[in-house]
Amino acid sequence: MSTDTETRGEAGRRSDDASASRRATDSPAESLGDRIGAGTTVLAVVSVQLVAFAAALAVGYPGAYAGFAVLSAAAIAARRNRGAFGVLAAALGTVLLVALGLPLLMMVARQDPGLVAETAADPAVQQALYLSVYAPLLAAVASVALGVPLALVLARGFPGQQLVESLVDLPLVVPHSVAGLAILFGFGEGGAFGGVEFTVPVIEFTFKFTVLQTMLGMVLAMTFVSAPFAVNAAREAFESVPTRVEWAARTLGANRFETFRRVTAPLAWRGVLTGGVLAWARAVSEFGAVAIVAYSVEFFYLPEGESLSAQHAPVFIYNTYLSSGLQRSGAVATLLLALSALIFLLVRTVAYDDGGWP
Amino acid sequence: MSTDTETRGEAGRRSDDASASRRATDSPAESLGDRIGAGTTVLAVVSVQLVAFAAALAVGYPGAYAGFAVLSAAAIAARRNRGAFGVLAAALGTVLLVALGLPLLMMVARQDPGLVAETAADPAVQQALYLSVYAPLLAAVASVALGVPLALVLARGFPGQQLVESLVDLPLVVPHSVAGLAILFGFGEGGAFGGVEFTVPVIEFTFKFTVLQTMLGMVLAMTFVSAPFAVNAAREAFESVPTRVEWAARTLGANRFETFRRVTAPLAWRGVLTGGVLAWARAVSEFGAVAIVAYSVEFFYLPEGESLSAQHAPVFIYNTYLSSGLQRSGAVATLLLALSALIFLLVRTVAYDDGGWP
Amino acid sequence: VGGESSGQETTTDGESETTTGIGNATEASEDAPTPTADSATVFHAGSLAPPFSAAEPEFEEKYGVTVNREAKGSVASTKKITTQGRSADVLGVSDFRLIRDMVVPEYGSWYAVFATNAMSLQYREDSPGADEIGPDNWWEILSRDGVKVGHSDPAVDPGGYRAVMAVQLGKEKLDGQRLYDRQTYDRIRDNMTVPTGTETKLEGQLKAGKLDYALYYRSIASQSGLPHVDLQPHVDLSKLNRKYAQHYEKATVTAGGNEYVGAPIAYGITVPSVAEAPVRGAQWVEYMITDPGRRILKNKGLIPKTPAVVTKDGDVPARVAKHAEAKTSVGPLEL
Amino acid sequence: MLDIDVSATFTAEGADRFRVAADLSVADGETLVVLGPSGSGKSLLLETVAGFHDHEGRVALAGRDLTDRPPEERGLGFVFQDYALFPHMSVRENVAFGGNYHDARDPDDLLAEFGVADLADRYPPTLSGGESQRVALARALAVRPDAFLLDEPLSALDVPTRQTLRELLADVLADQTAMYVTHNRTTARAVADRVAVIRDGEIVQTGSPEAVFERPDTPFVARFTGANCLELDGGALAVPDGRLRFDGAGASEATAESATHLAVRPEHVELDPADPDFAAPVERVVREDGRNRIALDVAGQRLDAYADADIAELPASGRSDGDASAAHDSVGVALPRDRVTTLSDR
Amino acid sequence: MLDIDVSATFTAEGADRFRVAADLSVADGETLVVLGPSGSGKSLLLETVAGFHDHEGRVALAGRDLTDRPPEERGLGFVFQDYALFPHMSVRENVAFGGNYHDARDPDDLLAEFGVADLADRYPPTLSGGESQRVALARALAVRPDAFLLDEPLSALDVPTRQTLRELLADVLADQTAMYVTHNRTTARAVADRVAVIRDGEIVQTGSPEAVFERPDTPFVARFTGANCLELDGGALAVPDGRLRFDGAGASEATAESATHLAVRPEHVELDPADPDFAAPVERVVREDGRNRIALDVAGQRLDAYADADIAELPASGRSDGDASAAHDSVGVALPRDRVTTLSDR
Ligand SMILES: Nc1ncnc2c1ncn2[C@@H]1O[C@H](COP(=O)(O)OP(=O)(O)OP(=O)(O)O)[C@@H](O)[C@H]1O
Ligand SMILES: Nc1ncnc2c1ncn2[C@@H]1O[C@H](COP(=O)(O)OP(=O)(O)OP(=O)(O)O)[C@@H](O)[C@H]1O
Ligand SMILES: [Mg+2]
Ligand SMILES: [Mg+2]
Repeated sequence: MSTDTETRGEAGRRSDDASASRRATDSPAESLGDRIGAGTTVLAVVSVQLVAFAAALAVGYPGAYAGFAVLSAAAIAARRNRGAFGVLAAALGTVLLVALGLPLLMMVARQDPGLVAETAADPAVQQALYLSVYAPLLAAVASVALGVPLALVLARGFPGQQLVESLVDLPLVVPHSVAGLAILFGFGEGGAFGGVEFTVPVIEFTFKFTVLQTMLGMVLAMTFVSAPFAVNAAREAFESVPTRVEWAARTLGANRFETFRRVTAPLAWRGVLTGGVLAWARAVSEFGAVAIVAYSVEFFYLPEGESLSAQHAPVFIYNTYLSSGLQRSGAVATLLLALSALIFLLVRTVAYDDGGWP
Repeated sequence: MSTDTETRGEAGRRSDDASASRRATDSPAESLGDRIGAGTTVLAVVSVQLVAFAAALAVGYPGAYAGFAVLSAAAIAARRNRGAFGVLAAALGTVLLVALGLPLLMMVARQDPGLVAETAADPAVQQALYLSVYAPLLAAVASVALGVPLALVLARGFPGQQLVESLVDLPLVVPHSVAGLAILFGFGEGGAFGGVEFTVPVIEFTFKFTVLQTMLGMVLAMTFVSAPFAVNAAREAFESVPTRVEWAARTLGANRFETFRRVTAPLAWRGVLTGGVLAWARAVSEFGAVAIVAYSVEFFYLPEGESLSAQHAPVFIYNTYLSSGLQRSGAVATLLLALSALIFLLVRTVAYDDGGWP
Repeated sequence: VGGESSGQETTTDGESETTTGIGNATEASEDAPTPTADSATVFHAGSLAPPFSAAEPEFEEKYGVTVNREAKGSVASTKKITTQGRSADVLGVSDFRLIRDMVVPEYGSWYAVFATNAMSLQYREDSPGADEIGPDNWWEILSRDGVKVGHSDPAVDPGGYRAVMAVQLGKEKLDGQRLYDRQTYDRIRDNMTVPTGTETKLEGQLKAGKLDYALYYRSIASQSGLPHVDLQPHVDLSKLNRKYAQHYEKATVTAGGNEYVGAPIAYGITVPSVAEAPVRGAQWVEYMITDPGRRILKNKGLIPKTPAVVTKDGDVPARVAKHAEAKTSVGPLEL
Repeated sequence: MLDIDVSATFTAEGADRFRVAADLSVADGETLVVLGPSGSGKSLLLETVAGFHDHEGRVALAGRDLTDRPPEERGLGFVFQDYALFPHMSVRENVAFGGNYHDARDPDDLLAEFGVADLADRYPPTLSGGESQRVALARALAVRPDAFLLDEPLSALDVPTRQTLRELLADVLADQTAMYVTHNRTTARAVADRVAVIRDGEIVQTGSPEAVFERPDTPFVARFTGANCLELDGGALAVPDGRLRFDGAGASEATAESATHLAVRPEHVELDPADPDFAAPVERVVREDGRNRIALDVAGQRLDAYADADIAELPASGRSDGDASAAHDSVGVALPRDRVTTLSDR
Repeated sequence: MLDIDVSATFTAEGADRFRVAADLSVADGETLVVLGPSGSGKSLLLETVAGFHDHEGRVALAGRDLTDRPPEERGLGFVFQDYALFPHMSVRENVAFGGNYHDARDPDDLLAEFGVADLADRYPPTLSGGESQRVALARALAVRPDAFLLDEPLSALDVPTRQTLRELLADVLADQTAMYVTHNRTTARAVADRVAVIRDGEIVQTGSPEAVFERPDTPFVARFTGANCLELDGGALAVPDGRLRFDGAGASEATAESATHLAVRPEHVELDPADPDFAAPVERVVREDGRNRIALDVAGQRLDAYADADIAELPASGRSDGDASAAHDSVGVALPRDRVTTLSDR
């Protein structure tokens, strides 16, 4: 017999930090329910939804599917005993899910699987996709590596903090093409560092700071548009680490850095990772700034073990659209979507599940 | 005599929720220090930085300013007794700040104040800026209104949640122009709801669901690209509300909805607001999707009290760039930046400072 | 050669021997110092993307060079060079006047007019009136209530003002004939909307059902897989001769603070003076104005100008000059 | 009458499954004290009764089945162990919260009653533990629930405040149905009509305070309620100078043969009596409020007793200086037969 | 020797500024118990000494000035009131944490000593309050700090565990310098070498446990340490049948004229003596561990006393049924002059 259950409480009630409590909720109702049963239910629900969508598409009323999705979400919430409010929340939430998912779903449904497969086999497409995972990764790493210290400083608080926070958020509103120009003028030939050369003495390696059409420029442009997400997420994560727990580390002999390394960082890493993923995703989608700063770049393509030149996927898709039309560019976009969805799922399931600490 | 101080602890040590603790840190060191003193210090630091930047620009080495900024941040951290680790964090954080701020600063510095003033007086510019505050606001409101229920459902947890979370994040990686097309195909004439008409019986008002060139389409496109930020931020906020506090409300007679209204929502609202601001900012910057779905739209322009047609600022800026060149488009971009910075500062200082609850 | 040179039919000219006196020394000295340039950058208009992308592999094969193409609107592509400080080895735009007015003399000294295009009307099988439409009644269908005809933004895209011009020209008399009257014109104008900045997005909007008809270049229309109506030379801006040029001049469009006067569509191409591999650039231009290029242009719905026309002044590379005639005007258009 | 017959299982990574099961009923107006070591499942039990966890079985109040009702319709007032105050509301707003859903008492009256009237405009994050606890109590009382669930409502209070509140609470609970979780035996005895002892999620003994404290069923209950619990060897207690038998002692239910332990509360152990059972060395003397707790060493087992005598008058030289230095002088001990319970270790 | 002379101010919205000031020193090997009501600033004081808050003045340990040192270099072991365990580390890892920076004790030994060896692989979020507290203690002890700061280290424990740990801790602290915050008087007396009473952020009395408990300086200290504190009227106590004078009573420092209160511990109040000072009605009888606390009504003021007698043997009819029903029978009372302290309310 089940009562009014707030699953969240079951496993997370003792957690003294938000993230611990959050994770604990990942196995809701499983305490009493059957883990395998939950998996089957998920599969069943997903299949039913897909079938319903296919049916709606087939009869030509994809809009009808939206209604179905909302109703079924409400029904599931009702079955899971979430009360009227829970049912309403599920229904409204599904409206948004539909608004976000339906366009993508319909786009994917429109694709010709043969063409998608053929496109996937095209080395140029593979290179673009590779670059579009790789360069955003560099940007995300840069955002996190530099954003974490900034987030830490912001989480600690200082006078005039609002100014800095607003500055951090400013790149968010900069139109993408303006962002590209700003970077070009800011760091390009005439701007700061433009053409500055560093020479590493021993190996006689000279590094010239050029942004135009270089990997450096692409990563810089991506970092510019995506770093605010990394900083904001990391700041929230650091703020939710309980002060007293950090203090405890200090009294046990850990200095600031050690406390950060062994306590603050491990407690905040999920938030930081979320920020990194957001930054990565934002960088993947960037077209305007990248198209201006680094329309195509030379980079080292691991699968072939050589340097070659390719375009960031959004740019590549745009070009494909111009030269080969909607069908083919849609296929590339579908591949990009699928790849990203896979990466999201991987990050969410593998990386967030570190066992032990609940 | 001051010791090794962790300002965060002073005011926030008793907070049982993360956001309370966060806000409490907004007045760091003020418990012992002088509030007025802090304000003066902020002003002094800002002025010094601006003078240094102007000097660096004047001698033609804007890059030198970056070095100055990093060094001065480190020096301030050292003076505030943050230890070696604090100094390092401040220095690294400033590197990112420079990377984000320098391009914008240089862009602004490049502008001719006269032209900016003249541009600001142009009604077309005013209309574009108005639209670019207003439409993103609608999109942010939609994202929050629908995203909050979804976030709530996600925060409570359910089997298969990773799938839904990945779906929510997916729009983040969709290249902007692909996003525009996806919306056209998803909600356009041939897609779901395309051309569906609702008629409100009594007032005989017929609403036709059209997305191309309409405010509805613009808001839909903006919502598509920005809702994930609102959902993610709101989810984190809801997850950080302590379960037991919600339970307490239930035992006092509040049902699920009342508990949400009086406890969960007030405790999470800062996170939700942050999400709304992020979503707003993201919508302001959107060019690709808007340019396809709603290149120019008819909307009610309050200052003149009439309906007129205008373009979203990024589109307007790009067009100005093409038709009138860099100078003039730069002036519009500067105005957009200034307006956004103002809005950010307002939100951060006014809205986040609600007195009472520390 | 004066401004009065004859207006030829675009496709029938056979003289390709006109080589103006540009020293062979130039050619030699240009070729020699950059034998190692193994890549070339091409900025070009969106409507040149299909032919240029088709040409790219063959060209790369032939010259052993990597071509990086950057497609963007014509104006945007030009501005990359003039305001963003970018360098490209080739710049190809859908209106040579962009090069004439913005690139010369600061960023280049010459250009070639190498192709024309025509305006055409694309639609979906299920567009209203799609089953009736043809070259002789398209205006009647476009003037019906509730038909949505899209074109790109005249303020920022040549394709945009050309679409408006095409519709304007229908009401103008040529040889005493006009296609439709002023009322029809007004009704068509009312049905016309600007759903995008550059023409490249129109096709998607049409396919998504948000437009019933789209007015853009035949080169795009013929590649898209959707049906289209080829408009008559009366309105399609394709005829690069005096008679039609004078007719086309009757159309004027004011947009974005500029006034555009009707003229035949004439694609321009150049090797900017900021090119890093000017020889590669010249090779590309040469390729596009010689047979292999012309064949590709034709395949992709463009109309190659044979021979291409180059400016009389400027450092026209020899390998280009030898395949083109040097003039100071094409038809009525001043070079 | 609050009828409870529930069982629930809790899982967390890194922990074994924890199971709580209880079959209890609390009569109208009765206060049932749930006593148990930390980690025994007291909080989980209360939360289950309040409707926050999935469970099997049923919960009924005054014949009304609550099992399928949401927490807000159960009419149970809950004071949480960690207070769970609303951090965004002032203290007064916290107490007034339930007023929107119930006919409630005046917040200011209540706050005054609990001695925190001056905190009415403060916000919970700056309250100290004891202040918070009083506000939490006032908040739960404000809505006049049908029954109370109190999870250590006095744990964070300083002693004088706790004494005051304990009495206040005893008055309030006098005719209220309540479950009251505590580890504090003094509080338990002050407020309990009945006591249930919980161990590892299971109720091991219920009964009147007298019964549980004086006649524990098991060595665990004996030890937990603060009685001395000494192992027997073949039914006899090894003492320094021999063995003592307790055949038929006290209210023992264990026969002499099966008895493995004996229990006797420290306050019943007689020191220096006229007729001692044996003499044992003093191990340690701890000064408690107004008296001394004397730890004796009975053939290797520890036996606690109270001595009222002032420190100076102690038979042994042990002093309450917090020092571990033991005082090894012996003292005579008597274990009154009617106070001793023999137990068998199940 | 831990020398402390600090003052610090704390502000929060909605609250008044709170100021903590203390001038104390703790001798080597001495345990200073800081006693005070909840919200009096005990935790803030400890945190200030540990170096977590800006302050004026100085802190020195064994002559070493700590004022400008960061917390990790102060050599002070801290047990936090809310445990502050590392939620992402197992219990064993928590205890082993300090081992990276100090020559530390074996975590498993320590856990065994604190009776939580079986939790070694669990993670803190699933521990109960008492379990957490033991782990926190073990963690602080592991690094063998030069001095200890203990903030209510036993508050969440059940009584048997607390008793065990209190003794363990008394042993550990026997020759350690420590500041020990508690509200628990029993614990205070068990571990204290010296006691400091704090009120509203200020130290109001320090002294040996005897001095503070038996000879409080102020009515506040008297009340807080659990003594009866009765108001005097012109130097005399109003009793049911007249007025009592206490000229030169006990160790009073207040002259008869200036005295406004008298203090006497409940355990020193004699009930039913041969020679009673007066008779007073019994208000309430509360059963505490092994004895009864009797509340008497002395002309409107409350006087507590202990009666060892079993419930049935009480002179009054009050029974420990947790009921508020008062027992109005009178009982004779004597206030031994040498146990009474007269105070003046400053
Ligand atoms: N989510 C969970 N999964 C598994 N075990 C849990 C969970 N939450 C708590 N526990 C365990 O359940 C047991 C009972 O916890 P509970 O909070 O009910 O104890 P308690 O009796 O209230 O203790 P205390 O007196 O210390 O508050 C503890 O041992 C705890 O470790
Ligand atoms: N940031 C703050 N600003 C203002 N006052 C505060 C702040 N933090 C705590 N206080 C107040 O300071 C006082 C002392 O708090 P502290 O935590 O030191 O009390 P305590 O003696 O440890 O109490 P307890 O025994 O309940 O733990 C309390 O009244 C509290 O309300
Ligand atoms: Mg508990
Ligand atoms: Mg405290």
